[in-house]
Amino acid sequence: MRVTVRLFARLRDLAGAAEFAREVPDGATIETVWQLVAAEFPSLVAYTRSISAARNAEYAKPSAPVADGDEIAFLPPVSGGVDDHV
Amino acid sequence: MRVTVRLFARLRDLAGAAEFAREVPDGATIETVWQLVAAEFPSLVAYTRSISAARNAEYAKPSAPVADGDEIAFLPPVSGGVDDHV
Amino acid sequence: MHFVGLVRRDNAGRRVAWLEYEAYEPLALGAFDRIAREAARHWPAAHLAIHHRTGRVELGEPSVVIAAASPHRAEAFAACRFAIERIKQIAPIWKHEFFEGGKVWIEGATANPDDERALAEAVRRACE
Amino acid sequence: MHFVGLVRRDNAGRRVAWLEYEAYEPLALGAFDRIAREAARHWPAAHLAIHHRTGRVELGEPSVVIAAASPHRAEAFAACRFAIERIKQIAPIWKHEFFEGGKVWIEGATANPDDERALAEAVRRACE
Repeated sequence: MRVTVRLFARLRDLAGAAEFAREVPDGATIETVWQLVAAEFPSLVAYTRSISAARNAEYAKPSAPVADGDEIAFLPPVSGGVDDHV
Repeated sequence: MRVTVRLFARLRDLAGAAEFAREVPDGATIETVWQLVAAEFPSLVAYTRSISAARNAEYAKPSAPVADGDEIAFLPPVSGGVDDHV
Repeated sequence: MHFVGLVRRDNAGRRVAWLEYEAYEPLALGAFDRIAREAARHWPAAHLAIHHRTGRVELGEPSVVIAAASPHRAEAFAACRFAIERIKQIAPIWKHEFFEGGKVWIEGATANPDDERALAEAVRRACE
Repeated sequence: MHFVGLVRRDNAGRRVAWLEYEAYEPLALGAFDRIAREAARHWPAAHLAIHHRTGRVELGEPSVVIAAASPHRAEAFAACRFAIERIKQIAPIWKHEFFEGGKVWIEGATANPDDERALAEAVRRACE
């Protein structure tokens, strides 16, 4: 099956790609997709423990299954809001 | 000596006067002035324990001396700001 | 950040028609300065601006506005909350409530800027 | 009440030139809804509105605005403070800082809306 992968912020800069489609095996989970992406873009490996993921624009756990046509997003640690001086 | 007395909010309504000049004895304090005012307007007596006072637009204690020409204000309990539901 | 206090329709079971605020203006402005200085002792980076309406204020209109600016959000929140608590304690401003069938002066705290317990309570509510 | 976060000139010893915020927009809007629902569980009378800029934001401009309305000021303050803490925890928004001589992505928390400890910390900071 085929999913759309989206990368944000520094993940996108490191990979040099914001969005691309990839073939993933049946039974794949979010984690499977990440492993495929990290294998293709080794500079992302360091983020394995700090990313969040979303499936079709909802937060999803690594163990969540993915389906054909899903949009799977990987998110580096977030920094919205105001400066973190306190 | 002569001072100007000012009354606010419900004190003014009860006395029916916002501002008036009165003769007070030498050595008078804020408290002396209040006693004269309360004697003149007995409906104010109930406020004796809950008023605040100011001398020339600065908060002043009952024991503060007053001088000729002073503006002495008596203030019922305040209620500015927002409603006190919390 | 800003705090805006709006006039409410319901108070103590009465349906409010409008309010009239009265102030002893020079003393009120002095009290606002005092509150800003007190806040600066606790939250030195925070700057406060305080404005209070006088005269008739309609339902839903703002009666009081406080602006607090600080590089650190915790200080802005604390200084702003402190200011509204302290205004209620020591600002010589009185609310005359007009409701269906009558009117009443709302009386809260006896203003005493030297009351250390009241000051401490305002600091506590400000959530340092 | 309103909280407005402004872009600061100084951050971590760097002189900031401007910021660029990037968001995963549908997920960010979902996170704002979630934050409002979480706040409603703790402070039912408070209503929240949250807005965050994306793209380039200049020094001194607002990056985030939160409005909290409540009949009780304590709830408005708490819900507003909760919202800013929670935005920093779970909103999929990233700050790209451009400074003299370079640029850097600011990375804070790993977003995990199910992290109960983070949620509890945001509630604690909100000063009930």
